[in-house]
Amino acid sequence: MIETLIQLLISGAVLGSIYGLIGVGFSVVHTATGAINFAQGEFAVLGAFLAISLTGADLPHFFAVIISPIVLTLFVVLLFRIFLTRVADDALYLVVATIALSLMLKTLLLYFWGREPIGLSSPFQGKTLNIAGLMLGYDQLLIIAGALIAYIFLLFFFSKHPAGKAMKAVVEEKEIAMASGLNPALYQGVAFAFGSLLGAFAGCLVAPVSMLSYNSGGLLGLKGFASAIFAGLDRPERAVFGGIILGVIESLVVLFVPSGFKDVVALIVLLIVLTLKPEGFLSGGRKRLA
Amino acid sequence: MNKKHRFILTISILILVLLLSLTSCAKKETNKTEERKPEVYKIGVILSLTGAGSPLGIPERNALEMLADEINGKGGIDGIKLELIIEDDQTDPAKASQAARKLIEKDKVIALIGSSVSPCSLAIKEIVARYGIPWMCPSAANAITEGDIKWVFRTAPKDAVAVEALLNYISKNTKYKRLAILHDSNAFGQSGADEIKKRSVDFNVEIVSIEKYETNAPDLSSQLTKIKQSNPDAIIVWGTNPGPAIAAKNMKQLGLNIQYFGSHGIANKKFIELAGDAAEGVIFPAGKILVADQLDDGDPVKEYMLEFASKYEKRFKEKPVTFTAHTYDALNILVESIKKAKSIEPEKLREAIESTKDYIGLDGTIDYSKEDHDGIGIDDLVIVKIENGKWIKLQ
Amino acid sequence: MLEIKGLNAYYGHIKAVKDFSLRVKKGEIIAILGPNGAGKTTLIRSIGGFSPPYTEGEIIFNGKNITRLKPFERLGLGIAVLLEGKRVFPGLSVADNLFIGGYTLRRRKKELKENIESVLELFPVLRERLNKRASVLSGGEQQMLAIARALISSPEILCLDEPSFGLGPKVVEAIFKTLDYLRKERGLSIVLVEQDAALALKFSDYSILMVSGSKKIEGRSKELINDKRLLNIYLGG
Amino acid sequence: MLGLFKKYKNLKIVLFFSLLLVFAGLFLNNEYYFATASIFVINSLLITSLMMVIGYAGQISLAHGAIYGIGAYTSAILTTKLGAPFLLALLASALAGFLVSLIVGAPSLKLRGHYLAMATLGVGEIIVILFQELDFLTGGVNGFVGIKPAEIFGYSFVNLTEYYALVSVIAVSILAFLAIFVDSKIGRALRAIKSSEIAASSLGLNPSFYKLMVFGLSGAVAGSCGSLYAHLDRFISPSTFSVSFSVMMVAMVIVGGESSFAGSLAAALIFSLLNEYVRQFQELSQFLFGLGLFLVAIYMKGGIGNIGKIFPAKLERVKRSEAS
Repeated sequence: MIETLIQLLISGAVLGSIYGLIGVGFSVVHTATGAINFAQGEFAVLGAFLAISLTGADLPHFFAVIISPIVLTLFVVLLFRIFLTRVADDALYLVVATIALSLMLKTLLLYFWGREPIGLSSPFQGKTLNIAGLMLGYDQLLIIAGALIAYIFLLFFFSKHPAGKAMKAVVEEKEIAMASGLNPALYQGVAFAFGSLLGAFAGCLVAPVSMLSYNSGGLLGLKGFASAIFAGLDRPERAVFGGIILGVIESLVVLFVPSGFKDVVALIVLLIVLTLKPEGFLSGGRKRLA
Repeated sequence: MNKKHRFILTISILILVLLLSLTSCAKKETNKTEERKPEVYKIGVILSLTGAGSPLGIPERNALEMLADEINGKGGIDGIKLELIIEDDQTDPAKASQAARKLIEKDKVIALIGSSVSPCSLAIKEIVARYGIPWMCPSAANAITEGDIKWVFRTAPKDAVAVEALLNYISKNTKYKRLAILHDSNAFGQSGADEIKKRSVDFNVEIVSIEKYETNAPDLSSQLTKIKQSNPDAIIVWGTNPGPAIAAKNMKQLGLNIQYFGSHGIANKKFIELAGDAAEGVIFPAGKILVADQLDDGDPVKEYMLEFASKYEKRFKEKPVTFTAHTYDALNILVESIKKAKSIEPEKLREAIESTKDYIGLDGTIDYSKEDHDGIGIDDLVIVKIENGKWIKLQ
Repeated sequence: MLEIKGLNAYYGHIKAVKDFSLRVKKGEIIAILGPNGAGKTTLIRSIGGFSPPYTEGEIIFNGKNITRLKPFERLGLGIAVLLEGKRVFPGLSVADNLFIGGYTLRRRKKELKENIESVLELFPVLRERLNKRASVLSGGEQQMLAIARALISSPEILCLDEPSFGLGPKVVEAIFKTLDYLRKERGLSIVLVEQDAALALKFSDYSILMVSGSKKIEGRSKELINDKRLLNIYLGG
Repeated sequence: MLGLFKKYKNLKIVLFFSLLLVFAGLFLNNEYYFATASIFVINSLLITSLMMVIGYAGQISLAHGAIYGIGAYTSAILTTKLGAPFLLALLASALAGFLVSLIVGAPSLKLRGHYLAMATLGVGEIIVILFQELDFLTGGVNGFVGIKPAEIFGYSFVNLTEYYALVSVIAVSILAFLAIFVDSKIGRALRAIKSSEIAASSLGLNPSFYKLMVFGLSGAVAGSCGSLYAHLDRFISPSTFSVSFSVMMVAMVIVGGESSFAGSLAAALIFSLLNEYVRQFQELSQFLFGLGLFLVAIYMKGGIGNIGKIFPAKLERVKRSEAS
């Protein structure tokens, strides 16, 4: 029993790291624009698919995983420059534009990569670590590591790096930021691109474990959004832990309820947390209107 | 004063709209198909080309287009060409029913084919029953051929048939008694699991745990960990890609070394590609088309299937899957029936379809009768095992 | 150095500022007075380049026409604007608030450091709270932080909208003293919007009274202090 | 009578809408068009009711599709399984929508913005899962088959032309009620609350009560929409009421303009027609729909309903900033 429990905890942590990695992208975009990027899940799938195509062209796994997010980011920067700057100021319209974008991206994914799910061949060949009967695959381990790296990186970025501080400043008080010489559209664009970079990175890490299809973005996006909310949107890096908590809950819940109700329980926990702490479970505690 | 105003206003609007209803009712619908020979035979096709059902819908569409081109290439049916009007229901039943209405009422098609997933087909069923035109259905839910079956003809094996084939194999050819079920929460997975549960008693097996997962879930190890705890002899995974492939990989990674049984939803190369090593030894029911080259030479469908497979591969650069067969047969039967009925009058066409006997198609041998509008029986399925990345026919 | 010529500012159909002209010289403090809705805030927003409003007329700074420049392009030229109400980035630390104030200088690390040092000398209170979140500071401290932040980029002109609003008299006194010091020592020009007429007249060189968008009275502050008309407008509306 | 239109400005739009429906009824000539028109009417009502939550209460709900579903399932179960008359089922659907909407709206007392969006999304998701799991009642994932046609005093609305008329009458009455509601005392109170909650509560208005009331009202309307839809297609399944549908509804409200009746109706028209139009393009269907939405979002900022009023809209914003 205890072994099962620990195994479930591990599974939950892996699942949660996936959610969290997608979730940080949401928070980062929200940090600068105040909007939710509904195409985040599609960005993750797009990142994974690009990496798959690159490995298909005989590029080593490692390079594919690095190049794919960069290519995607460039694409998003262009997209933002050409179209989205027009609505960057208005979170509501930006949200609608991302909803539309997710529909269009889905079709493009279907067109270029086909209807069937595809997986990224893993450099570890599905090898498994066996610690006293507990099983943990190397790929899974990599996902958890990726989530932690993202956490540390973002923590550093937002507290130390000038661009991170500027991004926070833009969303906190846009007009003062402008008066301080910051061009909000620039930082909104940067945040958007950065969010998609994180999404693509998440996609690349997830692809070896779970085969993705052009249609997978919706579910990933939903769980990522939940993780971001769980953690509080004002602290982007904490979405990683928001995701892990969500994943662990989902995983453990399976023990007690039929798995059809797994999500119901996870959502109810989320609702309770939101009612107790409206600004997010892990948030800094400062009340602010989202 | 104020209240009076509101009352008057509401009443006037009511009268206005009631007027409308009277005027439009006055125009009686004339929905009779003319008995003259049409210029083309219009066939309405509704498939799930986007959304969760697209892995089914797209090959189904491919098969139809290929067949229609072939027939038209030979000059059509007695000189009259076929025209397919294809609509995408986006795997949403509400859109499927609108598409059905459009095809019947606006495009005046003579018959319908579709849709890919059961909820969409069930939505179409209501419409077809109302307007009365022949409908060939390629999806699996039992409910499609229950109740009023006058207009519906199915070419796919229904859930019950596939489940029966698998359980039959398990109880007769293996010693597994304690089974666990892991299934997709979508219509395909849910009906499959319900059917297994229902029939388990007949086949003398015990279902020790049932777990489900959301379509596109990225990881299934928590469900499998729970299944492991119930200590089953074997597991049945009922779903379409990628879920079953993720399950196979997760099982390997969790060290859950029990026999893996699948559904006909994994009867495609994709599953082997996705699951890799983990696909080895997996056993599942499938249409004969999957292992056409391994059929006995005496099997009447062998030649036909091999020929189809090579044509399909040539045109679409991929192997045909079980679903391609469903719509291919549907259109073929329809064409045969038009020839036979020498009419496109719905009732006559329907009777012609109903009288289909010993039709040899890609799904197997199809027979319809007044009581039975399910063409495919348990004999038309084979049990297949994956060995060295290849399908091996077991029965 | 700053010159406004015939400025008209609109919100939709409403003309909030009517044909307003102004010249600000180096080291001068100009106070804009007037009742609520007189168009003072609109004027400051126009100088800062914030929209709304939609504006007509010209704003010229050191010989350069800046009327169509974006707000963030104006700071680099030497115009710092503190808008009404919003003072600090509440979620950032005091140090980060200052850092954002000097964001345009971030590549010139030495200069930035010196500027921050000199500003902290002006407001020693802030030095003690460098690592605190700005939201936990008192109102007066927040106002000081706001001014400090605006000064880091060493502007030539500082525009403030109601710096005394909601603050205690002692704090206000201290803030105005600092402003006066800045003008004398560094030759900073200041445009000040202020409700508290007595206070504004005391500290400024030149004052303008606005009523419903236009100039009503203007003159040297020392002379205006005893002007009866001013009192009438404030009391009688 | 004219005074009435002056007082309740949105009534003019409703009148125009009903004329449009009559006009359409005269020209449409087959049941497919009538079904499309009925779906347009239902969507109009649905989007308008969500617009009330967003535009008048300043809240967001991503559970609107689920509440629409609650109405549909309530009506289906009552008429088909229990043999209740249609009108009673319609009322029951409205009531069910109202009650569930209060639950959905409850977090709005504490939450705002994206947090509220997530909370309502969560409730919506739970409701859809219940549709799937309670299969003895709902038919599960495969859907609820064989819903009885709407029947009033023994007359059965099987013919879609007649059903269109029925839907129109019901929808126009509800819309007229909403139009009167938003310009009534309560509606004005709501607008006061939306512009400043603190100011409104100092006037003795209880923001929580009013916000919940709008949620409830909008839920009741969505519930009746569900009932109307259930008896149109006579088949319902959980996937129709999924979160993505709710998201699309919110997008439509934004596209229409946050607090505009005309905008909501126009958005409903675009949504319904675009949906019909793109289906024939097969795999491209979603792309074209997305492209349409994208262009509208980017180039029609302010909402279709507000095109004529871009100036006044700016004006209002200023008044607010001047006041503060």
